[in-house]
Amino acid sequence: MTLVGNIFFVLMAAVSLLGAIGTVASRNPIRSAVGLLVTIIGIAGLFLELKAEFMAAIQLIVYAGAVVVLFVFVVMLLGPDASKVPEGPPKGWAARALGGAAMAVFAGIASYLVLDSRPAPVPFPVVHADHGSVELVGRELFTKQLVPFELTTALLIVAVIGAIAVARAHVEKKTKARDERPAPQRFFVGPLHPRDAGHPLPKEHA
Amino acid sequence: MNTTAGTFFVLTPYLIAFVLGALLPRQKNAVERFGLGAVAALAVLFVKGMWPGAQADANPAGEWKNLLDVIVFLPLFGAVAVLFLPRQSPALLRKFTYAVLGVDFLVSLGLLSAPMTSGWHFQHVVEWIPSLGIRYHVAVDGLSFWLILLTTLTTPIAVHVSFGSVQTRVKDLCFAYLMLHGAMLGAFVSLDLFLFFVFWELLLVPMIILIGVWGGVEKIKAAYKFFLYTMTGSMLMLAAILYLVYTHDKLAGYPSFDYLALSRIVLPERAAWLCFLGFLAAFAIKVPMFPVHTWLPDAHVQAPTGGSIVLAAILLKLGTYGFVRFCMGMQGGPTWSAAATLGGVAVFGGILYGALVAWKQDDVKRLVAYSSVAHMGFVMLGLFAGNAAGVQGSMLQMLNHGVSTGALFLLVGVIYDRRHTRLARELGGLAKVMPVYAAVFVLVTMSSIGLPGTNGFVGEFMVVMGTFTSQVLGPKHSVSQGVGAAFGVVLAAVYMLSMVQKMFFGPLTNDKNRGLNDLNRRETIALAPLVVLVFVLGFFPNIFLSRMSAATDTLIDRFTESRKAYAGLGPDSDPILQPRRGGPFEQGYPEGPPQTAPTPAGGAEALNTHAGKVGGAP
Amino acid sequence: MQALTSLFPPNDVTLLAFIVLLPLVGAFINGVFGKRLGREAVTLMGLSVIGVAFLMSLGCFLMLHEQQTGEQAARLVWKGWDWFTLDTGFSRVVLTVGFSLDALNGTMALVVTGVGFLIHLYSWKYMEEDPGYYRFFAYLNLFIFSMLVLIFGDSLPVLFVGWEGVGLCSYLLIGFWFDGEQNASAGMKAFITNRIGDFGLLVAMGLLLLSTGSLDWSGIEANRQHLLDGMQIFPNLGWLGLPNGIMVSRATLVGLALFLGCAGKSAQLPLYVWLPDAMAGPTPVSALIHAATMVTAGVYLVCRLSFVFVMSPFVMFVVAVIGAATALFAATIAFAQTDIKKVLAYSTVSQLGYMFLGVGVGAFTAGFFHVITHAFFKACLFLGAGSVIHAMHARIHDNDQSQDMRNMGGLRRYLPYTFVTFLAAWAAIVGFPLTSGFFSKDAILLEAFSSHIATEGRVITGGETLWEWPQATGTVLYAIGLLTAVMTAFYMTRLLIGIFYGDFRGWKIVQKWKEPKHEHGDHHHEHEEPGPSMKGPEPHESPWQMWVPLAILAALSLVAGFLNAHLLQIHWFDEWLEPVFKTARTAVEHKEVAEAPFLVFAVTAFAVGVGVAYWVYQVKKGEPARAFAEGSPGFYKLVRDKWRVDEFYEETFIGGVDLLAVMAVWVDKWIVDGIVARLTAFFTSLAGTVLRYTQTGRVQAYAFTMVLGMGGVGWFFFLPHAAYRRTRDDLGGKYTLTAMPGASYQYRWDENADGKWDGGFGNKTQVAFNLDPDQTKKVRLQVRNAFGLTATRDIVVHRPKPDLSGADPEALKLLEPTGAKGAPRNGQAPNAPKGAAPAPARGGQP
Amino acid sequence: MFQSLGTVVEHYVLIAGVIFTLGAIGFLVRRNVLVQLMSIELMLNAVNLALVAFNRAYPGNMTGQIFAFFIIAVAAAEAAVGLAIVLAFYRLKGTVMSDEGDQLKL
Repeated sequence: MTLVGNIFFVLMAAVSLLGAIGTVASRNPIRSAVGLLVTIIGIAGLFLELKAEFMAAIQLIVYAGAVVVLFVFVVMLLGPDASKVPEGPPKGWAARALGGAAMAVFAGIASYLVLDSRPAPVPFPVVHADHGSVELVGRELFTKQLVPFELTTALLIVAVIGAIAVARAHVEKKTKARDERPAPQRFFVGPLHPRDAGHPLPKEHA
Repeated sequence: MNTTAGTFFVLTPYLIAFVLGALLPRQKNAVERFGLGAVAALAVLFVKGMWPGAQADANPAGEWKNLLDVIVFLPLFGAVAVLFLPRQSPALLRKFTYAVLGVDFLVSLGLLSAPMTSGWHFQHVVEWIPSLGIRYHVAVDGLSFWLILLTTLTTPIAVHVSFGSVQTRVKDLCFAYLMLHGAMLGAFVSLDLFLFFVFWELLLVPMIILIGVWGGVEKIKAAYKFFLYTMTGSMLMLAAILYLVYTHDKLAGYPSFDYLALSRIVLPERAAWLCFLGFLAAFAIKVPMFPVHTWLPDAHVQAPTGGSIVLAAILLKLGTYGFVRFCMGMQGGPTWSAAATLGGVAVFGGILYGALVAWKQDDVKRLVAYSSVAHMGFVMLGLFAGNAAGVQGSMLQMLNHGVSTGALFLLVGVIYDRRHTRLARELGGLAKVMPVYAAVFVLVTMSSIGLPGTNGFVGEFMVVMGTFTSQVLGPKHSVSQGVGAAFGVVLAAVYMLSMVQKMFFGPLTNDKNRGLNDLNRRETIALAPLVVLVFVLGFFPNIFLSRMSAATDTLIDRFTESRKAYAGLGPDSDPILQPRRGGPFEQGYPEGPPQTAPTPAGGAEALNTHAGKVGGAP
Repeated sequence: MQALTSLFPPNDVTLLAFIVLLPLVGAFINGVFGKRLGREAVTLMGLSVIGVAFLMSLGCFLMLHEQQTGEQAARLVWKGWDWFTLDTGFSRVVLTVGFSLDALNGTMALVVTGVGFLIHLYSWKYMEEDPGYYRFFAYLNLFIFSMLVLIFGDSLPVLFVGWEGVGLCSYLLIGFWFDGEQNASAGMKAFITNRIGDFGLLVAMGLLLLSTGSLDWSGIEANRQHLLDGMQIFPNLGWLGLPNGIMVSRATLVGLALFLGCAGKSAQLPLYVWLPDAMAGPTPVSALIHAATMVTAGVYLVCRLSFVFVMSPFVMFVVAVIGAATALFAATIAFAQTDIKKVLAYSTVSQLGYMFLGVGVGAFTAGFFHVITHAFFKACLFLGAGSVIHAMHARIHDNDQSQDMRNMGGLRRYLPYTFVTFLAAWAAIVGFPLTSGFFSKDAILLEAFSSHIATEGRVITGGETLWEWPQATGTVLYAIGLLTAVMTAFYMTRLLIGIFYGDFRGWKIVQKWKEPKHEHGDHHHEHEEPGPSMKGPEPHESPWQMWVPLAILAALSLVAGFLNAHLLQIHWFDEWLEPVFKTARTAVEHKEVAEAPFLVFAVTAFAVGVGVAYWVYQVKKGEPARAFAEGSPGFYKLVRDKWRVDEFYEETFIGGVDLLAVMAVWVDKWIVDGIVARLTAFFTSLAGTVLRYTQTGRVQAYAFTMVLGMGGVGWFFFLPHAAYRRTRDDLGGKYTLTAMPGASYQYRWDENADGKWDGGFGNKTQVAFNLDPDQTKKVRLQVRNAFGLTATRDIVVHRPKPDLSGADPEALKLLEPTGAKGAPRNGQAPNAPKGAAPAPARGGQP
Repeated sequence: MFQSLGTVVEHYVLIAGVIFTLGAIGFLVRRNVLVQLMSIELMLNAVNLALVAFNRAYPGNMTGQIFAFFIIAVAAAEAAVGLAIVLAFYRLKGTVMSDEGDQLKL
């Protein structure tokens, strides 16, 4: 492995770790989103290092391009009020704190065991030049994994429909309101006064 | 091609009889024609079975291996297809359901081409989940053979009856029946325990739909009770199955869910008992046996007529069938040791207690339900007796119970449709206004109480004789339990005749009963095959027994051998695999660790070779 | 006859099948199509099938007679199809639907079809007005079919088909007029009581199959010596002085069970109660089923299985004693009945008792002869009673009233033919000298006195000797029989006088009869010639279809006795049946007695009974009887109420079962369902109630519990675990211990447990060693993980001694080749070591 | 050892473990539902990294990468639905603090 490779690895690892810390630690959700973006880019870089070009591309396109943007949209849509901390003592803080601590301890034990369980690290073997290429992954996806792949498309469609259905609240009320005051159907009368068109009157006409 | 042609030729007489029976009568509608055709085909079947030497003509070589797949999956696909039919046209839905069930019945007649003299028939094995040793393994032998035919005959009858009385949510009804039908057939033909379990659980769904949607006043409660009881047993059985698979993996080096493989395992005492109890729980609840029988009356009383027919005629048989196949066939040691105790439960808790409780019921349907408990007590007793007479009697009694109790539920449904009550005190003197109904009812009652000449007698008699001469039960218990079972015959007459007395005889006191109509055509058509079967089974049981005997003999051999192996095992020794038996009943044995993933194609293959070449180098 | 014989060789007499089949065809056609066929066709169908069946039976009988020469029993056999096979493990019984005919059932078949045909003929007019005419004939034909199956059946199960079949027909015919609550419940009572008997028969079949391994007549007879095996019927009761329980021979159990069946079918104590109630059915039914044929099936069965019954003297004693007791008991009840059919019913019970008395003492021929003669005269009596009822029905359409003796009297003027035939049958039953009843009854009484079952030289296997009859048995039985004969003569004469003599008392039951005048004793004299409006239609003689059968039966009742008139040295019937009872007769011992005194006693009994009855009812016009009834009203009422036996059964047995059933329902609802369903549900809901407090509803709290679980897993990995797996081979003595793997584990062993480790920590995961039988070895294992923590485990391995005392010979066989240490082992042995098992299994089959 | 940085699977697994732990702690500790969702994304990414790394270490087939691919697809779906739920939650409660959403209790 070349020195450039080492530097790249260290850089990307540091970027993704810092991004992760930023995600978790920022007070402002926008900053968290940016941290997430950084982490994703870092991991994409590590993917490149792992000769997984296709995965790196997907990582950037889907995560950076779609998911993080979606997060930013939602944060913007909700505005700063949403993230305001409500008054009163936070509920369940003990559980949260303990849970965080326990998680950290557990991770420590796990990491130690992972590093210690083998006498020597497992080095990467030399692989074919095609490893992780778009062609190979595509062939794999569309032959052996075709059924799960198609099921994924179904899952995505269902998720989209579900997201729309969940996010689109109070639909009935709106349609009912429209039904109560149907628009007049006069087609050949020329430009209508807003009152006749069924729209609320501007202030100056009232 | 050859096998298809062979199947066709075997089916030809029945088809011709069916067509003639369907076309010759005048001024009949399609449904009646179908019923008549079915009766004609049955008649041919009967004649052919009676003909001396007829069975020798059949050619076992020409079996079509996909026959069972068609029988099982036709209704299941039919159920899915029903979902795409318009809800607004019940006539179309009904016709479609009739067509599917009718074709399924006709196809199942193809089973008759096998003489059932040795081994598995129509066996079909396909790897399903190779890494866990799960295979799609279906086959039929003498134990399941008649139960399949009973199913394909009874479900159409139940559906036919339901279409007469149920007018709401017809689409759901069709769906439920078709799915139930397929699942029951699947459970009967599965020889892979995973597959069996899948079908076993699958049939719960349509059944609780049937009870919970078209049931009586307390339908939800009854559906819950049915579901929870059955589910409890199933879960214990699943645990036992998984333990057996685990043991097989340990002993043979590869996992397998296959019946043939798992039945070779002989477990040491404690594990064997736990496994046996797991299986027993599932089957005893389904049968149902004494302390866990209370779901049955509730389910029957609340279920619609068609649901009751299926429940009594087929679903309960799954419990006894499972006991024969999986407890006696796989758990010989504990089954043998427990037989005397369980036989006592079957006699006192089933036959006698069930009869006593039945006697005091005012709701006729509840009475018939408790009579089922008593009858199934006979079936279980015959199995515990463990000799050929007892087991064959039990198998026959399963058919008998399906026919007689199915017919009884149908008849109770007839009066419920007219009067909307099933309380015997509301009825009385019906023989005056409904003579044909009364005649058929008395006939079926006689078959149910085991009058010689009807079907009930042969089964009961064989069971009682088997019990008297049983070596499994031991000299003391065999005689005492035989006497107890024989006394059940008296009590059966008591409760059944009291019911007939209250319903049909005496003066016609209730004015509401004065204008009742006798059996209509739909009901007559539904009853006709059952009534015919009552006598065919009564006078010519050999038609049925001759196709069972090979399977029951093998089963008893297997039972005895595995009991011996179990007795030779110390209390804390390791489990062992019995030696292979060979012979036709080992056909389709899972020979080795299943093949792992099939060879990848194209680029992946290239990658593999490449990786193989360079993989070793660091 | 030659033609018949050549047409039907004795081993394949299809004619038997036709005899049985014909009534079935008649029943089917009449039952299914009868409504559309019309009365004439139904009559033709019903009568012709039975008539032809009678002719065919006659043909068979003659064939049989031709073939039976001397002592050699002839049999005509027809084998139908294999019904089913009972494979019990030590015997394999193929049950064939087959019929056989020998002297016994050939005679019986003649009676059944002959009397059956006459009664069919009689029913033609008797039932003419009934809307259920076709149904009646269908049932009657079905009954004949069942009865023929019963008597022709070549094995017990085939007999059982007929046995229960006649029970069914009896049920259907008793409840023929089912709109009366009583009729239907009488039918049910009959069926259920019969079923109790059938239970006995079923048990007997089971025991016979267990003991002799066969169920057909010849098989049972061939293997009957196994019936002398003992069987313990009671657990060991040392404290009762019965250390070995109660040991009886199987023959006793089989015989008692069989006799329970016979008692049910033939209305013996204690199961006789259904027969009097069965009189609710139409009178021809009473004549055919409940007098002539079906009720004698029990006697037939005892005769048929006589070789089983005589194996156990105790059973024969029970049969005889119960027969005698029933005869006496039923006769007492008949004294006080006023319903003429009831009188005849109790008389039937009493006569059946006679028959059992006869067969019980080993006089099978005499008992069976009484079956034949009784069929003639009792059928004649019942049909005569039917004729009377028919006549009374012309006046009043009320079943109870038209059967009541108190409404009759003087009918001989209106019903001359009926009177004459009734008189003939009366003569037979009361034992008027030289009539059939005289001969048959006399033979039974004589044998009761002189015969008993021999026991010497016969022991139950196991050493106990057979039970012996008490000394005085013969005398007591004879005395009871004679007393019964006197009583029979008395009540039958009372019946005769009540119906046919004196003045007609039936005027008062017309509708306009004025009640007040009814209350005074002798008022009916003044109404011998009432006004035309009150007179109504007179009783009238029946049409020829009804009196011709009566005449034939009457003639037979008078002359049938000469078939076996010992007094005149005619022994035709004895010789005819001799081959059938040859086996059984060897067990019967006779005393030689002079016949003359018995003849005198018999005639005296007849004369006393008839004379007293004549004096009481004809001379004194019933005055002494009334005086007696008023003198001891309680006793009289008790007798009139049939000793209240029905009420007693109601209170004890039926009430007991009823109570049991009510308890069972309660238990089912509250105990079984309570524990299995409700208690479980209660605990589930209790757990739910408690556990729902842990549901805070916050996502992070749930995540926290998840993390706790992960923490547990982490803790598990943090600690080392010195787990091991042992493979053992107790037979070969090879043991291996394998330490279980873990993340970065290192192991060290101490194989001889001397406290010193065999080496440092390393990767050695397995130790293997051999042990001698009954040797114990201790091994220590220590495991160290990545955190430097260690865990130690002491392992003890013990090789057990081979269990050579084991009860299972199979286990011993498995042990033998590997008894010595290190012996070469068979690879196929089930206990092969684990590693070896899969290889042959995989390679074994292609 | 230094020159072989990034050439053994342990390095990647370690990074993945740290990111996963950070995500888990973030999910447990933070109250803002949006940040919690992002933490879930972090965890998923960590898993992906480990999968791809192992696939690189044992390159017999492409299962690891394919699996990561599916995880990405599922994560996208999860993010869409999750954010929609957040929107609905905000409409209902006027806040995105997760401890306000305890309606499930009792």
